[in-house]
Amino acid sequence: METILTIFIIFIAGIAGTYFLGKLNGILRSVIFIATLLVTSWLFFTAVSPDVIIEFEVMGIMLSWGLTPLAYVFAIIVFGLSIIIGIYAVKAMEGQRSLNFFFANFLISVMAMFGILISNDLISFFIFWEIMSWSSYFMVVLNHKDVQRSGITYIIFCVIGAYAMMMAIMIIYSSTGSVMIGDFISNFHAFSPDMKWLLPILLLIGFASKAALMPMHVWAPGAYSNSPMSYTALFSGALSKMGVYGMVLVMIMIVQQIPDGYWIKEVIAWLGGITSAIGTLWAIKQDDAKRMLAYSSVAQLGYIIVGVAIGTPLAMLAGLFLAVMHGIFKSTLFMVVGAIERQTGTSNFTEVTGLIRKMPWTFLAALMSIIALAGIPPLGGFIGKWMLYESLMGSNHYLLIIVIFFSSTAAFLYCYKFLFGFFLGQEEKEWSHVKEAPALMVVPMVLMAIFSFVLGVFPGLILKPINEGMQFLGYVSTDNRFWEMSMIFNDWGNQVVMEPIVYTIFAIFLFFLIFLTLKGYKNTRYVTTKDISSSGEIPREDENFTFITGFMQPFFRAVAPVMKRQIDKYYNSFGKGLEALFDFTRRIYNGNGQTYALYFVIFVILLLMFRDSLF
Amino acid sequence: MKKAIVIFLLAVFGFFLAVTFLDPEFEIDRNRNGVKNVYLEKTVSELGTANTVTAIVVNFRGFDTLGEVTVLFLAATALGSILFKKRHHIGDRTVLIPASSIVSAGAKLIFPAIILLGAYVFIHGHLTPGGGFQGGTIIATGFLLMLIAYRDFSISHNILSVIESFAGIGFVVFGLLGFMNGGTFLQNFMGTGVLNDLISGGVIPIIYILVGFKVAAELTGLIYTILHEKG
Amino acid sequence: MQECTAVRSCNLGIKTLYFSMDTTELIRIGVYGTSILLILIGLYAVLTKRSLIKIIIGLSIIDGGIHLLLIGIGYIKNGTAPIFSPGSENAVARMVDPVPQALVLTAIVIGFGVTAVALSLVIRLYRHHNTLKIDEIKNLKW
Amino acid sequence: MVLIAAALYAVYQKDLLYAVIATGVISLALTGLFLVLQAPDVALTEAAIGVALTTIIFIITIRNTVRYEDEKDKK
Amino acid sequence: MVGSPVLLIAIPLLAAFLIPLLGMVWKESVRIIPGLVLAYLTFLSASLYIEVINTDTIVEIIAGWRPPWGINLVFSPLTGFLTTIMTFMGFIVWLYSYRFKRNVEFEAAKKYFIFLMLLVAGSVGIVITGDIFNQFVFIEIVGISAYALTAFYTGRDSAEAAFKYLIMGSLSASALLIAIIIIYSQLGTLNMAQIAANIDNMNPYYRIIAMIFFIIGIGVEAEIFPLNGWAPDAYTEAPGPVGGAFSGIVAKAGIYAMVRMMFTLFDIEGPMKILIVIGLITLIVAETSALRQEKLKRMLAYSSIGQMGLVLVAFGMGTKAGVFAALFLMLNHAITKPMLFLSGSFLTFNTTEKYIKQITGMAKKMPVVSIIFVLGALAITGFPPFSGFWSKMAFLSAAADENLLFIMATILIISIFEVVYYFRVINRLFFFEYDDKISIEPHKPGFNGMIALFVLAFIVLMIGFYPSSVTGFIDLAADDLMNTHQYIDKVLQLGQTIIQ
Repeated sequence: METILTIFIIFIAGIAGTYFLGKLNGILRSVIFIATLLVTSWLFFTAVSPDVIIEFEVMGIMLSWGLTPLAYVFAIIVFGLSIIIGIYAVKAMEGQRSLNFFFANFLISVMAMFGILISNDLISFFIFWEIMSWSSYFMVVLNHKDVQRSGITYIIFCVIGAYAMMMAIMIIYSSTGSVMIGDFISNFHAFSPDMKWLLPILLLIGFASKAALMPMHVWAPGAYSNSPMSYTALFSGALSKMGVYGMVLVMIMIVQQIPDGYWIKEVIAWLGGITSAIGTLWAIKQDDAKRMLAYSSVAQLGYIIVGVAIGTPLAMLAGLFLAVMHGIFKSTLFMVVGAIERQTGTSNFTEVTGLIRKMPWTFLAALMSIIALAGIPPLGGFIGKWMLYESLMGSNHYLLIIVIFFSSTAAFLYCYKFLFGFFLGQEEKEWSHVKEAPALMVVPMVLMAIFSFVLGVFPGLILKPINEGMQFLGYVSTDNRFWEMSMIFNDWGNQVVMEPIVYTIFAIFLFFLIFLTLKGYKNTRYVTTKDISSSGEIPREDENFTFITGFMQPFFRAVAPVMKRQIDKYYNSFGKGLEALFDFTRRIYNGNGQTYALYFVIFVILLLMFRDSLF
Repeated sequence: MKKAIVIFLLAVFGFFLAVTFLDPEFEIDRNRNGVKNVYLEKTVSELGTANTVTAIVVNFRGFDTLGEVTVLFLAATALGSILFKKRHHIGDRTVLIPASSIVSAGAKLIFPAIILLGAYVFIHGHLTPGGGFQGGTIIATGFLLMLIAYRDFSISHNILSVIESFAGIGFVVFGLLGFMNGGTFLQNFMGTGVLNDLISGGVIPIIYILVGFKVAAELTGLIYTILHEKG
Repeated sequence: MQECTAVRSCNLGIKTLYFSMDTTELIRIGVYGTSILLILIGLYAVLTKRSLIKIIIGLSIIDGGIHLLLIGIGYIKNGTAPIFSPGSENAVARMVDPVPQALVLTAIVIGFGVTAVALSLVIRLYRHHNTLKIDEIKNLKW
Repeated sequence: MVLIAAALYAVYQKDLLYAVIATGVISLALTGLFLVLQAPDVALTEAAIGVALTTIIFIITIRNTVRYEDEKDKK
Repeated sequence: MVGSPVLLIAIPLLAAFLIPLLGMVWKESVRIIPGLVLAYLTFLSASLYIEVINTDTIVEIIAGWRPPWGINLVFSPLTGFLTTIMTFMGFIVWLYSYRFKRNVEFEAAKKYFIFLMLLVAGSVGIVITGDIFNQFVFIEIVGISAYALTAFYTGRDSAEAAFKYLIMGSLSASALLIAIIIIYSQLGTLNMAQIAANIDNMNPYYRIIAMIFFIIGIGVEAEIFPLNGWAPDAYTEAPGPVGGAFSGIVAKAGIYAMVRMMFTLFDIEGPMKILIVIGLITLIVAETSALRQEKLKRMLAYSSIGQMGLVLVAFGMGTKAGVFAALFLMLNHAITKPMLFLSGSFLTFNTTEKYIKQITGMAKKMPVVSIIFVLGALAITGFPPFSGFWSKMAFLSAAADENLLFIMATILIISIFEVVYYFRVINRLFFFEYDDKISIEPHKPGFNGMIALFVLAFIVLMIGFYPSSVTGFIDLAADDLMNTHQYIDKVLQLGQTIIQ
């Protein structure tokens, strides 16, 4: 029995068990759910070897499943995240509606992602892609919130991407007779020139719609913020990486072969840069943590796509590394927001303040992930961004550097906003009852935070599989001497030498923290923001002391022209126009039977008229 | 305005129809290789039937006739189902003005004659013009006359449906009998007597008589239903 | 108004009449022209009349026209009815085509069934809408 | 050409009863025409069904519904 | 030889004539007998189909006259395939409506089941007959039973819908008769095979005219664009299961008649522009008008029309792959759309106008039915791993083989609309709160109906997960349709061998 098939069977059994046995008993459901995830990932990491290939035939089309080194990198993300988020979700989701459906659907998504990663042919790739689409769609609308708008938007973009992909796949199949990705890559030079342009563009549309690239990112905020947080962690962490995976394949394998195809690369890179800039701006503007994180992940995916699109070895390394890191810290942040929402009942940080004492561990996780996100050494985000800048500089994309740099510095703003809004600041009376989240939720978050720290310190852990994946993509092997690629390692000589510095930074940080707490315990008087007896005046509403409301208005006045162009406005007006048009066209069917008879005669006469051209 | 458009369209349509049908090229080689000659020959030689149309209707294209009888049956049933009211009471026929005594007396006289004529027509369907349909409709007109003349003249639906069901079943059963004996559905499995004999033509007269009964019953029931319908 | 269509097709008939002068042609053109005119008149009624009963009348007129057309197909020059009488077994050549007659038999009965159903529907509609205007019975649309 | 006249009358007559009777006339003329065209069976059928039954059910329907095509024609 | 194709027609008629008699003595029989008959038909046609696939096409001749003269029934892989689907769907519909809500009145139930049975029988007749006039008769049978079924409920506007249907139906019957007249006057025969054999020495002008009238005559049953004004009304007003029967059985018969006419009768080689154009227009108009519907059944009706257009486009490609895709689409649609209609009429039960907003949050009350509805929606919008995906894939690959990129793009864009309106309904069904102000009173779905739904859902899942279970049959059927000369030879040369 092949291991891959075993994994699938376990998944399907787990889905069925979770759904049906879950109706009997909640504990049983959780146990089956966790067990399925654990067993499958254990099997995957132990027993799946890249050289095993399963082949079978459906409707006369050969399908084949097997694991490639590149897919291995993403599979690490998928399985690692899904286990930890799963443990988190068991606790976080309790008390929500339709839990059986939630957990079963969670497993379906994980299975679909696994299927995408192991499929060597386009048909099964597409099938798993679509399964992923509808399962994630059901998650998006699961909360009964804003269903008809954000849900329909999401499914429209999923379907647009999927159909573009399907059209490309069918053209490939009918012209080469095989749906193997390998055959497609090797036969690509045989296509006609216009096909050489059409096919990659169709495929890229398909992947970009999942990776929330610039013109197709409008679904992301609604979808990310409306689905349950414990799924959004997976959604933004792992599921969007599938789009990145596909884009890596297309950009490296296909676009290389197009004569002057570097235009596509440039366009995609620029789209990525613009996406990151706009995502950051909108993220700063948000007052709801979910939407802020949603926009922020749009921006981060923009970085990753830039790295992938540039395509130099260093850029690819940076892109993949950022992909992993983003998976880790962004899912941590979503989990944090989920915990806060569960404890306080809202995720709006103009209302929630000063949770640092109420939820210290959550604060710790949030702090680490924010640091990683903002790209401050020693955490992982720093290395990734550094390599990205360096690769951009190496390939003379100076304008692009400016855009990226602008957005990543602007990212500090919302990082600060996030931290300050939730944790720091004065404590309000209304949040005095808030407790720390239960351990089952805290442990995964802290675990993830530690991961992002570790990966920052020992990037070699994750760089090894990335390196193998890049060799699979055809880059030269650097046999684990990454410092030859990036000067960051050069300066420190070797990433092992990096550790003491990291330790010192960490120690100083800890000491500072302890110092603050000790000092704080001595003489601090906690007052609400409304009461400032220190000075003798009563504040008006507009000078609320939590500095979140009206946060940096001048900045927005500066960037206002950029923010005004909001792309989904155009989409909305387009859709409305279409619907009005169809409302007009369907009046052909006015209820009058005589008119139908008239159509009859007109049709006869038309056929008789144009008989020569039609037959 | 609308009329003008319609007239114009119809003019075009009629033009096409005219160039199609009024063209002397139209009916050329039909008489060369057609099935009708075969029908005409076989009718006498093998079926021993005088009336070719009957032969065709009942035997050559008997399947059509079966379907057609079914269509009538469906129409009668559909009438009942469409004019279906929750409380389905037989209203007295205020629909029609009460007939004068002349009409009623005349009807009493003519009715048997009409019935006889119809019976004759469909019994001799295979020899002389006419047959099941014609005879059945004639009988139905007879009943119609009585229905109009006498407001209290009523036929029970059950009898009608029994007759028509039996006739239909008989038709299909004869077809299946042919299926058993001759190997094909509606096969003419009886000996065909001499031409122009009343007992000739094998199953054709029998089937045609059944068709006659069925048609008569169906049409009568149909008229009965729609006549008892109050607006 | 249909006269214009009538004139049109009759002109055509006459035109065709010129290059083949024959009684058969005359009969053919008479029969075909009449049936085509019937079809057109019926279509006109169906398309323009507002009363449902008029529309059904139009349908039955179309049916009549088509039956006439079908019979006219089968007719051959001074043929006899396809019924054998004793001693006329050899008259096959002069017999008109029996097949269209059989078809017309079927078609007439079917047409009658359809007409009956249509009329019962009219009664239902009148009961339901209390009118027979087809353009006032438009509850179902779009 | 009785046919055409009857047909036109049937289409143009506002009083549905007359129109129906006109259709009966059409069927009658058709019967004659069928006889001329050597189709006695069809003629019989047309006579029975077209002339008698169809007309009768039309008339019954008219009695059940309205007699005039348009209310304003009611004299 | 398990039986003979003629039994497929004879038995239902016999039963139809028998039911009034038995109804007098045993009232329940009017419900039992049609079910038995339909089950028997399913069994018979399935076994015949197996036999045909294993041995050879059965040409059943009637009244002992060889095909050019008598009427013959052709039971080939293609017709057997369609016949099996139709009879099976008929049985499912009977199973669903075995106890439907007018069963208190005996008369109505009797007539309903007679109509249903004859509807199936007529559709089967349209498919398996080998004679154009006989096809006309069967079309009339289907038509009259369809009018009666449409006008079944006296309460609603059903009579209006039935009247529109009747106008279009009788006009199309006239057109069909004109086509038959032309063909008979030119070739002097009514047998399909002989027409197909002699079609070449027919004057091309008459050939085209006859083809046009055929297209119009059959197009009303096949719901092609300008002629399908009746369809949404009829689907909406007919009882729920009947809507399923229309889309699952009658429309298929119409499509079959049309393609048999195009492929075999007028032996056309290569792509048929007319079918592609008509199909595309039908698809676009229907799907775009479905996008804005407020009534559930009306939306389903438009969607069904759109699918018919898609099938026509697939046939119009004229290649083997195209025919394969078209038959696959027909199969999927024949199974999925009745599923949607049946579950939809469970969801909107006892409401005269079936607004979509009336099923808001119904999933809480009727979970199983809602899940089956969603299954059908996902299947018909072509989401893997359900049945619709494979047929859509087959269609697209066939189009790509012909290099019809424009058509591919159009159809994909149109199916985006399809996805949108189906998912709107799914959202309303599942992801809205149930409030009793707008939502209707849920009721307990009947046992038999649930069985029917489960069977359909099982088939959808089976095709979805293991498409090879049906593709073999479809492949044979496509071969059979493509191979015209084989058809002619089968019918005619069998005629010479028979001694009469």
